[in-house]
Amino acid sequence: MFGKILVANRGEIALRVIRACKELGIETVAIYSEADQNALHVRYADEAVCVGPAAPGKSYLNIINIISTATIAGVDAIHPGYGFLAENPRFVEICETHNIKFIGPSAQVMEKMGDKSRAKRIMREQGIPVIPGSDGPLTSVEEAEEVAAAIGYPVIIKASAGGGGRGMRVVSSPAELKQAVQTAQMEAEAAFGEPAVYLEKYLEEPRHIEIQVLFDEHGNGVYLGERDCSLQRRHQKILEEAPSPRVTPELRKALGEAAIKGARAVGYTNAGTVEFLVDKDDRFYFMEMNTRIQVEHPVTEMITGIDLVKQQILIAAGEKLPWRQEEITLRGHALECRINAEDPEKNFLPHPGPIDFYHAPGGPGIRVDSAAYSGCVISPYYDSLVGKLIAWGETREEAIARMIRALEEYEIVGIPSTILFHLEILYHPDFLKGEFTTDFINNLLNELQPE
Amino acid sequence: MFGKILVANRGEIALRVIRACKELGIETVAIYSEADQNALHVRYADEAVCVGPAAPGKSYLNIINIISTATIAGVDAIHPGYGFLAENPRFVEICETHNIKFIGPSAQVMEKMGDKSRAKRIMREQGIPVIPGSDGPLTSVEEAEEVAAAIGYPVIIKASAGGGGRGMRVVSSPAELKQAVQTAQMEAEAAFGEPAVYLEKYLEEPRHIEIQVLFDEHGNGVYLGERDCSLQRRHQKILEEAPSPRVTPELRKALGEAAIKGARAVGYTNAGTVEFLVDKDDRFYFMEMNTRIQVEHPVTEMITGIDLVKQQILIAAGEKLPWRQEEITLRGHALECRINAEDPEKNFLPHPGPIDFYHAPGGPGIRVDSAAYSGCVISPYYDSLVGKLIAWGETREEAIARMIRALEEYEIVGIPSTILFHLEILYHPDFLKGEFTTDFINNLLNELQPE
Amino acid sequence: MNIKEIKELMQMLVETDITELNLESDGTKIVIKKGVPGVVQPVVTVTPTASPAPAATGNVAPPAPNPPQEKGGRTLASNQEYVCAEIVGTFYRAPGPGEAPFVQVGEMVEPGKTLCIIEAMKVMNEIESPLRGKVVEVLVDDAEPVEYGQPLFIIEKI
Amino acid sequence: MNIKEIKELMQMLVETDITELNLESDGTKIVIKKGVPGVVQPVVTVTPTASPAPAATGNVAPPAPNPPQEKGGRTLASNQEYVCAEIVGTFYRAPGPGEAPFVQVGEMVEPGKTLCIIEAMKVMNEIESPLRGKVVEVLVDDAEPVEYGQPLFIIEKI
Repeated sequence: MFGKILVANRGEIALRVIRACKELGIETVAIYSEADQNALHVRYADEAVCVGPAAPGKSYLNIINIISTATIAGVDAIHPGYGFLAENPRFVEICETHNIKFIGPSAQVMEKMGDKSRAKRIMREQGIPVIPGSDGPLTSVEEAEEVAAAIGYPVIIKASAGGGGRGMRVVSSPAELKQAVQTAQMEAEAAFGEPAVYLEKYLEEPRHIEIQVLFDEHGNGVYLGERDCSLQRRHQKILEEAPSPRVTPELRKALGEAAIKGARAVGYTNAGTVEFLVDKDDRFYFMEMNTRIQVEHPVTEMITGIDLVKQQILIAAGEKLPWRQEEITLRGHALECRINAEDPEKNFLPHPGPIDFYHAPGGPGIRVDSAAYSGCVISPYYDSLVGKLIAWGETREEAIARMIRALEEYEIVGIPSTILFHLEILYHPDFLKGEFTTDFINNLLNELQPE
Repeated sequence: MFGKILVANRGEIALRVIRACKELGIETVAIYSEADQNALHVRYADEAVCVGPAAPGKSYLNIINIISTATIAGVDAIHPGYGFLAENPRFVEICETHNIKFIGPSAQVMEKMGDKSRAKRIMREQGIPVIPGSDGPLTSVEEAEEVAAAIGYPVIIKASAGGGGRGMRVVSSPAELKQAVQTAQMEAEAAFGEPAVYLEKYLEEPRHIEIQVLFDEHGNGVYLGERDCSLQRRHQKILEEAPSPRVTPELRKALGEAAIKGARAVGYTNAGTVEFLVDKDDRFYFMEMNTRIQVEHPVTEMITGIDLVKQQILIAAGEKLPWRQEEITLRGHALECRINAEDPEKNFLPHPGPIDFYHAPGGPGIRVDSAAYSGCVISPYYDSLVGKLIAWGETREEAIARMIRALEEYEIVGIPSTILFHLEILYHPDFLKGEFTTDFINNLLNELQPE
Repeated sequence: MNIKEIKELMQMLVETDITELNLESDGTKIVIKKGVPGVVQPVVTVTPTASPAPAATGNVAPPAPNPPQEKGGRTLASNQEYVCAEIVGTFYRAPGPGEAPFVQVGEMVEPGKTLCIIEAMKVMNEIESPLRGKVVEVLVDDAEPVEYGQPLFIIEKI
Repeated sequence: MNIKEIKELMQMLVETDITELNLESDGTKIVIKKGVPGVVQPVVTVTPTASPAPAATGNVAPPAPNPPQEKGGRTLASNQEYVCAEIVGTFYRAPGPGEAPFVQVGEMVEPGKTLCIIEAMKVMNEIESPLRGKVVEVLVDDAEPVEYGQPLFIIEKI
């Protein structure tokens, strides 16, 4: 087992990893930027080292300073969290060179899955349905036009290197295509330093269903049910749940087995998420695989009882998975609301600033993953996530009722937040019925528009 | 179902009941004393009515003002929480007279079980082992001497009306007996307005194991496993867990069935707890039955997934229990630490005062039931409970590790608390091994004594 | 100390940032305080109302703590006093429906004079005036519920 | 004490930062308070250390927030400047073991003069003086790790 781990992240996920390490008896080294010297991850780690100024490129993405910190502190492993360096195969290679275990898959596997077009090819070879589209990155606008004509509009343009909604454009007619490709390329270049984009069929009214998998380094893999992440605004997830109210046991099994098969095909290790789109008729299509822990992992933890971050660490340390697939059981229902420092009245404009008073909800079935506290400052340099509010219930109805009362208890004074917007979602009859697709949030925003 | 419930309590348990009501869509009326006008239970309830000055006798025990509030507000039911009026049969009768449903057993059942000597007689008639002792309250010191001589020393004197450690005295030789009886009577009179005391055999190295039961009003009853409450200081519980590390499935079944049999014998309804002492050889003895929700109920909720307070309300509303005994399953392990505003360095002297800064822990497996917040004041008029920290884990080891890291995160600035004392318990090798009895805390305090 | 001197002192409070002056005469006891009153700590203050359900209009704003409710809501003149409810119940100004109120505004009352009835648990509790004075204001409407400590009347000492 | 004297006392409060004055006369009891009353926010401040494990001696006290660590820990004279680490790594005063340090305390340095080496990922990074001046103090011991922004030298501008 590892003696000391460097946590190459900040905010709630850094705290999450530090908590897992403490519970496993592993020492932790936090890194932080000059903007984060009062952050909780700095306070809760055993050691903390400043690795650069506020700008992420010079601190949380500063590979030299991070590796230097890791070697000087004498850590055995690095946990990357999500974002920043979590899906950077070069960073994984450098860790390997320095005899530091990267907690995640190998650089090689990450590279294969990180290239979205290549990942789709691999899945198709395994017989897993993928959404029809261009075979890899587009080489020209003409190619885009041909492919789009062949599969039919609407289509969607996506960044090959990307994720999180950046570099994405939906195109509903040939006339818009050229400009959409060019804009997406520009966005992709700005966001990921890599202009490559690809094109695929845009499914209407789909659900975004993802399967959590765990693979140890001895060839054993399990899936831990699905998460429904259909509630997205501009391709950013805002409310996730597990299990999905529309996934049957049969569909769950089919999705889970497809996810295991695809991941096994590349020799996947550690925690990963296979994302699918599911259409009205329960047909599913592989979308992409995320080779890291995800923001929404707690909903899976709540219904399986399994601590995913601890499992990541145990797997990286060479442990075998302690259960077979049939021993994984789901209990109850869980929801996660992402509470962001954004102003829903101003088109969700991020609103950094000091939190004058902070009080998190508690009581039965409520979990809060947050690095906020009374007097902390939400920094403009990083994402606007203030906290994740997670509610568990014996039934979906109970989980929703608990989430509502917890949102009403949550006190964040000083900056606007998405708390009341989440209540709008939770009170919506279609949400209560479990009848929603990835269009839900857009439709809700239109409904809420003042006359 | 009820439309509106009055919560006849304060602090974390009032909040707990309000949360349950909100999740069931039931309106709530809080009552509060003048000392509690800034309390969270007042803030979170739909309505709140001041019922008297700070002194509990004039506010939270003021039956006239409480019933008057209930009738004016038009509530259907009253939830008493624990303490205050929770085990007062007269209050239950008055509720019944006013057509307000008391959420708990009937006045008649409460009266039977509230009289500890009578309760023991009932259990003995059912063939449930009870600790040998006086047959009902002692009528004279001479009777005490005779009984003690017959059953052998050490013996313990207990208040008939009591609970919570008040009016209790352990006597190890005949010479101490007379004074012990008299002191216990005085304490009992002061604490409960009722000097009656009884005497029983004092078991050495026992475990305090209690069984949670639920009975609906249609004759159905289930037990929800046990809680180990052996960790007590002066008969006050401070750290509870479920399941008990030393209860085997066989013993659990035997205890559970005895609890159900005893409760059924008196026609018990609603939630209740049957307390047993278990000796070194797994022999068990009925001690008493508590006819209310208990402080430590969350550990049972964490391992069963069942919301006990909601079940209390549903049962009082006439619903049937939704499960049979074989459908109750236990998952994982849970601990609860009572965080009190007491100074462990000064013999656990209660230390009321303002909390300048408060920050509760979060993350996986952690639940906090507390009515504290930054800037609140722990009042000298009421008990010193600041919050209950509850940790769940797949295994006992994981639950302990989580509790330790959560205690280390818990920030209560301005008053002393028992947080670090709990860490002393959790790091103790005997606790880790699960080898402890009701003597554990006393022994630990002796170990910690500075030379 | 005469009325003119008191007025001078009051004027000083008005003109300066002094916020409090107590004073006893012959034993000579003085308390003078300065500073912004109540600018202390982010305290969660409370009003007995529920969190608002989200409006369907997209009116989205973070819940903010509310200012504290003051007893009676205002400052009385030094010769005035509140008579407050000592029990929770329903306030009645008259001994029965259609009957004349126990007291009227402007009326002089003696200690022990019944001012109103508070009904609690079907019992009619007569509330008596604790002092001699003039009824300046009745603060609760007939048949309204009152909570413990709620001001019912303002009486001006004579 | 007459009204004039009281007014004089009040005037003192107005003109000074005294915020409270209590006073009793013959038993002579005085309380005088100064300073902004209660305007303090409870901020969690942070030092990069772990929560202490409980001592086995029963040393039981609540964890309290620590005061913030200031960069460099003190205020420099206006003609002095810190040279800080721009990268994380190991600080070396000399080009190699047993060799003379790049600079000594008291030495004059020109902009561009190498002050030390910081080793990061096996690369030796020479850190140069950004200004002309005298080395007043070396703040890090040889072969110690340094973090980003950590002060290494104090240079006095000439």
